[in-house]
Amino acid sequence: MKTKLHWLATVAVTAGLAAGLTWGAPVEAGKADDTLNWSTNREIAVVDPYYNNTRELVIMGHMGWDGLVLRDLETGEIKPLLAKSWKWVGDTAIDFELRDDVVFHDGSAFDADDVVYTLNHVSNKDNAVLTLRNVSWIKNAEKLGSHSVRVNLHKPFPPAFAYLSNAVFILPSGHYDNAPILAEGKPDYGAVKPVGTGPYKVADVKAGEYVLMEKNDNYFADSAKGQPQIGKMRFRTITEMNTQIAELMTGGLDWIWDVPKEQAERMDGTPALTIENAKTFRISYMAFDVDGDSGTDVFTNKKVRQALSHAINRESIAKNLVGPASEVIHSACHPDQFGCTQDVTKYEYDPAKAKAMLAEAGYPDGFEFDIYAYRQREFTEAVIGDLAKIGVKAKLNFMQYRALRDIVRKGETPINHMTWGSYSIPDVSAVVSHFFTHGPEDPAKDPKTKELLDVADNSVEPDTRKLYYNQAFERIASEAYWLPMFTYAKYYAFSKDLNFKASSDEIPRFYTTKWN
Amino acid sequence: MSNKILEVQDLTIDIPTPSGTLHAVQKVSIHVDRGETLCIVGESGCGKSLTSLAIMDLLPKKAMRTATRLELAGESVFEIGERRMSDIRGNRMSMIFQEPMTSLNPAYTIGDQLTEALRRHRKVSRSEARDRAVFLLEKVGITAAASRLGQYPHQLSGGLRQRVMIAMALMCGPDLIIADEPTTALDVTIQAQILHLLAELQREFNMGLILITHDLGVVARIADRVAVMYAGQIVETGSAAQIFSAPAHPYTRGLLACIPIPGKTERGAHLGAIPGIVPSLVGKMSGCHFASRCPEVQQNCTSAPIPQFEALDPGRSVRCLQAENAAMRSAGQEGVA
Amino acid sequence: MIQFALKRLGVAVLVALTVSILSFSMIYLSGDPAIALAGEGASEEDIENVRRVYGFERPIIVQYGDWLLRALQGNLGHSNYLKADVASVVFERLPTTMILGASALIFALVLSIPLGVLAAIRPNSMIDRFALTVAMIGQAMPSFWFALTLILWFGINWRLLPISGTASWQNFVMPSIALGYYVTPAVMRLTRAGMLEVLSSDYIRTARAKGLRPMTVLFKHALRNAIIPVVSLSAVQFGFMLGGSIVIETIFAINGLGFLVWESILRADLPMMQAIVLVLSIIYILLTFLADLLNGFLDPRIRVS
Amino acid sequence: MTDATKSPSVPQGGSILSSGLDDVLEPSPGSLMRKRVFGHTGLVIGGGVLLIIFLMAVLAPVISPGDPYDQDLSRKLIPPIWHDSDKVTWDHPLGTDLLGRDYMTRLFYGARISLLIGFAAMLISGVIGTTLGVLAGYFGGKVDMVVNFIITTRLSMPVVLVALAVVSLVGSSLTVVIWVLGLLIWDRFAVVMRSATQQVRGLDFVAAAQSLGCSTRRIILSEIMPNIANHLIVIATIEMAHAILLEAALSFLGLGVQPPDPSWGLMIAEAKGMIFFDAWTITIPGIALFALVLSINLLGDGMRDVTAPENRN
Repeated sequence: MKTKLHWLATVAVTAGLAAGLTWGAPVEAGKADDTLNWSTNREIAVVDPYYNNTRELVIMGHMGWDGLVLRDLETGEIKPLLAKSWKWVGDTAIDFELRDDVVFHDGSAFDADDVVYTLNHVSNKDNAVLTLRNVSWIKNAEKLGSHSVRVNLHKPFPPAFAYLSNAVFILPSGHYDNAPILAEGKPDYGAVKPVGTGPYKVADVKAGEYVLMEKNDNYFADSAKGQPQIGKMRFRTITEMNTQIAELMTGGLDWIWDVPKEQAERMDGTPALTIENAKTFRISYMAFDVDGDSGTDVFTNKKVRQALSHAINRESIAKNLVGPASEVIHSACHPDQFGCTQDVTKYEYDPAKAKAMLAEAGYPDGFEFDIYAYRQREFTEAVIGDLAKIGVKAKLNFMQYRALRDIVRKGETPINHMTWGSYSIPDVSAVVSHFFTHGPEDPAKDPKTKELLDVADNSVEPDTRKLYYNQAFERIASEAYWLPMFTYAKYYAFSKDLNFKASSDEIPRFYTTKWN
Repeated sequence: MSNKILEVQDLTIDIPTPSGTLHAVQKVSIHVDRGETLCIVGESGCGKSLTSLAIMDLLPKKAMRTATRLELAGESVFEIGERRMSDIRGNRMSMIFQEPMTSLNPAYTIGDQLTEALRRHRKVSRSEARDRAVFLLEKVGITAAASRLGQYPHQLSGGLRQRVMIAMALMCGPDLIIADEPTTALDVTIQAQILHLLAELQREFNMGLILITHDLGVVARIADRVAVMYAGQIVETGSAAQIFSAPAHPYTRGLLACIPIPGKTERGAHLGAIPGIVPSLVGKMSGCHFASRCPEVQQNCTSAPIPQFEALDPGRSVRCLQAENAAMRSAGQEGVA
Repeated sequence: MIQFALKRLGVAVLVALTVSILSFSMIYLSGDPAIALAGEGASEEDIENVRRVYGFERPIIVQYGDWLLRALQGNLGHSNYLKADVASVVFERLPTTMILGASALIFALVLSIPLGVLAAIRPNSMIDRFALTVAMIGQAMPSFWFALTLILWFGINWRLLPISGTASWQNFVMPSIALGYYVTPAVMRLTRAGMLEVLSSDYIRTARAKGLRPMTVLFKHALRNAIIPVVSLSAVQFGFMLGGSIVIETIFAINGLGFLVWESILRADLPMMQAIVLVLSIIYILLTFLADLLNGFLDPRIRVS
Repeated sequence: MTDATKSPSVPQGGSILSSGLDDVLEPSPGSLMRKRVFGHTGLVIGGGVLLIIFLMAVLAPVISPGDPYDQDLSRKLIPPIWHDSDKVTWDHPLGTDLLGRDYMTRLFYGARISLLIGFAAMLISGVIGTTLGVLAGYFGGKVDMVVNFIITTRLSMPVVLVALAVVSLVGSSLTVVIWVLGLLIWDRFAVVMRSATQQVRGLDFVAAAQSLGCSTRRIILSEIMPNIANHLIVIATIEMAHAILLEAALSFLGLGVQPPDPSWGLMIAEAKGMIFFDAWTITIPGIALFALVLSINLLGDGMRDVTAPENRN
């Protein structure tokens, strides 16, 4: 036995030494190594802007690829990027003149064939890009010359440039042709080695663990994105927020976000860190089961919905739990979106009034119901606490997004407390038209609202759209189909070495980031 | 006397228990000569096994051992330290236990377990040790001894295992063997063989043998001398002949009445029993331990500690006031006559 | 022997099959996998498209049969989420999991066996009490709390060890301790109980009567017999640590199988989940089989029967 | 042979002591049991702490300074009174949580839920595991094979994983958590009860009952069960502690008991974010949970020692 223990110890020591030798390479970190380490909780395996629909890939998409145009974050103005200029041809076609001085990471030159190939590939439903709505408005693309293309639309689509600047990245022609074929006979587009024209190129990917990007030294000179500054950017998946914070505090990471308010506030004193609270496009809302599908019919009563709306102290939740950049909203849209208005019926916090209305509606002693949520449990807990004060007992069902969305779509939730990010699209159609045009998540299926939205959605005339959207928002507010709660604010925490500016669309532009 | 292999004087074992000190063995004195067989008899719990473990220094830790003398072949081995003691154990004295089924380690071969003591105590090579093991296995009557070395205990019967245990005890050629009820767990037919074997080997190697047993039949057959223990004390010692022909202690007489001794008990005779239970040995004891069950108990039996009375015959002693009185009386009568 | 192995294999196959049916139906009973795959906030159109492309509209039985048929041909399929061959992902992550599991087990054994032995040699002594305390703390402290406490001291305050990832062997120190510590109490108690029992056995008395040195008695005669149940327990625990270390893998950002299967369940990545569940159950059965073999080596009585 | 020389009970292969001492030390059952129970430090401490926690749970409405659900975001995260901070107040001796709820009150109410989870999950798993184990052990053969298969299948799926999967997908509530844990942790019951039953089944009195023509039901309930009860108690305490800890792990991953009901596991999990900054938020419920699990384990160990004298050391 004694010898066996010795043997074990020897093996352990040898294994340790061997491991030390092979894994001994220290991870580059921080300014000294010219490597920006950033992290989120999501696993990234596919580095492709179309076959991965995570926000991380939108961020990396802007780093590795370029769209035809770029939206200026300050002014909202659309600027040229891969396209030098463009013009509408009628309501359903746009002609683009392309740059002729751009090369892909693999050295091939960029021209009209690449745009035509990319747009025709992604708009074809059979190729199953993950977020179809980003591209489904494109009918096809035609080559007009070596550096000019025409993009045809199915029908007039006002936010076309919002999508073109944010979600339509150009790949080299024939990019997916050599995609490996799966056993099922389908090509695996996600497995193709990423190539783009962007300021950073993908250097190394370990599925689910990290993505390493390196500066593209041949990035075209006068790009609206500017020139890349930092040598390397390493994305790592760290699921646990405490671990992210620990790594940030010890220099293993340079940048994290989504830090809960309390932790962010307490980190604020740390000398090496910058803490920033920034607006996002995500809103929090509660949807009432207006048509009574869930089996609880209390919320078919408008008075009850309004009473609950008065009972919840949204201001307090926004300020105490979310962050200073969060604001209470009153209509079903984000204030920064085109067409959004706060000039609708408002439900100020007034528990006494709420209680009175509840009594009026026939529930002087309150009632019980199930509330469903999936994100930031403490926010929903606060709602439950507020409701308890007017005698309404809400039982929380906290679920994974997938499971919850399924039952929300089936209409089985008396109240669901959800969030919506509008795909960072600065147009109200990305939120209100999604929820109130009789889709499965429409809580009311009100014909009047749909009518108004249909007009707004199909017009290209900004004033017409605004007018009809505003009417729709007023109807949603006065009928209290939804209780819009507040805009999310995100805490960013990053190294003092980093010159970083947060943007409200929740897409950190790392390609503009420099070391201080 | 150089012939004395073992001499123990006033061996006392105290064991602390939650309810008081247990006086498990009290002032036991025994000695064994070379070539002599001493049988310690007594019922279970009388302290005879503890006595043997005390001699081997194998008592559990909380048991406290004291003695005025504990000598092996004239050399005092009393409190010489665990390390030195382990040089003696298995070497100059060895022990055979009651349970052959469980006394061998199931994980190792017979050969391994036989040779390890020899290789521990003597500078011998592996093959020498092996040869000795084969020699002894044959000695204890195991056939195909060489092939047995590779076998595991569970592959052997109880009788064979006890033979292996005996061979194991003999490996280093000890001066003294202590056998603690070596046949109790065996079939009756095998018991006789094993005892016979022990006696034979003892003669052949001229060792001292302490045989602990509660089987008086066994005693009658192989004992040279006998020590009868009761409740932690030796109540009577003497040669086998003396004990069997003229038991002096009422307890010894009771024991003998319980058991048919070949050639001594007449056919059809009534077998007796000793009524009552063994007294608790916890706390302070006074008087004769057997008093509560003794048919001849007198008033003075319970008042004071009973000393060993040695004047009966040479080499004989008894711990009983009545026996002493009787002896006095008979001595007096002889004097008168 | 061969018959024994074949029988074990049969059980393994049956268990794996049962587990795969259970997990497959569980995912289906719990909501639409298309929603998970389409991602948060996906539109109706996206979800429909995903459902069509991935064939989720077919009956469950057909989908399962389809999967099983291909699995039997050695094709574990393609991850819906990671867009990679399932088998290659599993085998890429298996070493990480194995290293973590093995180092955690080694830590647990190195800590608990000596403590258990010492505690058994001197019951109710200081060392026994110490061992008991170690075991009790291991038993009573939620593992995530313990893990975060390790990070706080070794990672942040003292900066002795890297906090997350798998970049170097130092990265495995804290997770191994956090994971292994949880196993320590069981192993220690079993070692202690086994040693106590063995030390009071007749053959130990025999060994001592032979004059063997205390160390020989302890290690050669006692530990070998006391360790037998520990071997079985270690095998089972090792199996658990491979798949059940989700919490530890999450905290230390270690991309192992446990974390992957958990994420796959959340993402309804059926082929991936099925493959891992399959691999885990086979590994578990292999481990118990190995433990039986090792026990047969340690205890000749088992070997013969 | 007669009484005098027949040894009453020489234990087979017992300890060194047992060959000579045990029959001398025969205990008188009643007083000795009392002495053992109160002389066993672990048992007394474990039982005592558990009793305190139990009383805390039962008397929560009486002894709590406030209402466990009464939130006020303006008084969130007040530290406990021993902290050097101007926010501390005797209104909240243990401070307040993230939503401004009184921590002491939640701790008292949390005891109810943690105890309930542990006890109920233990009960469910105990019934399942004991039934399977006893059936397998008693009948052997095919029944044993089937039960063994079920046990192996169950063991080849990691508990935490399955619990997480189920809870995350069907939604978590107190009832779901209890059932899921109960349906998952029966394996130890089954394994131990199986081997214990096998042992008892081989004993003479079972054979005697069988030969008397007792029904199987009767034999299992009145001959076998009483003899494996002490194993049952020990496993029950282990699994109770196990269930409480598993609930904490589920809570860590956001899938334990649902707020606003406080369980200690949930309180620890909710506070985990503050571990680097306000460690007391995790330490207070952590120590409570620690004490609970520890006391259950001590109690189990103690009961094993007391009910099975051969395990004393």
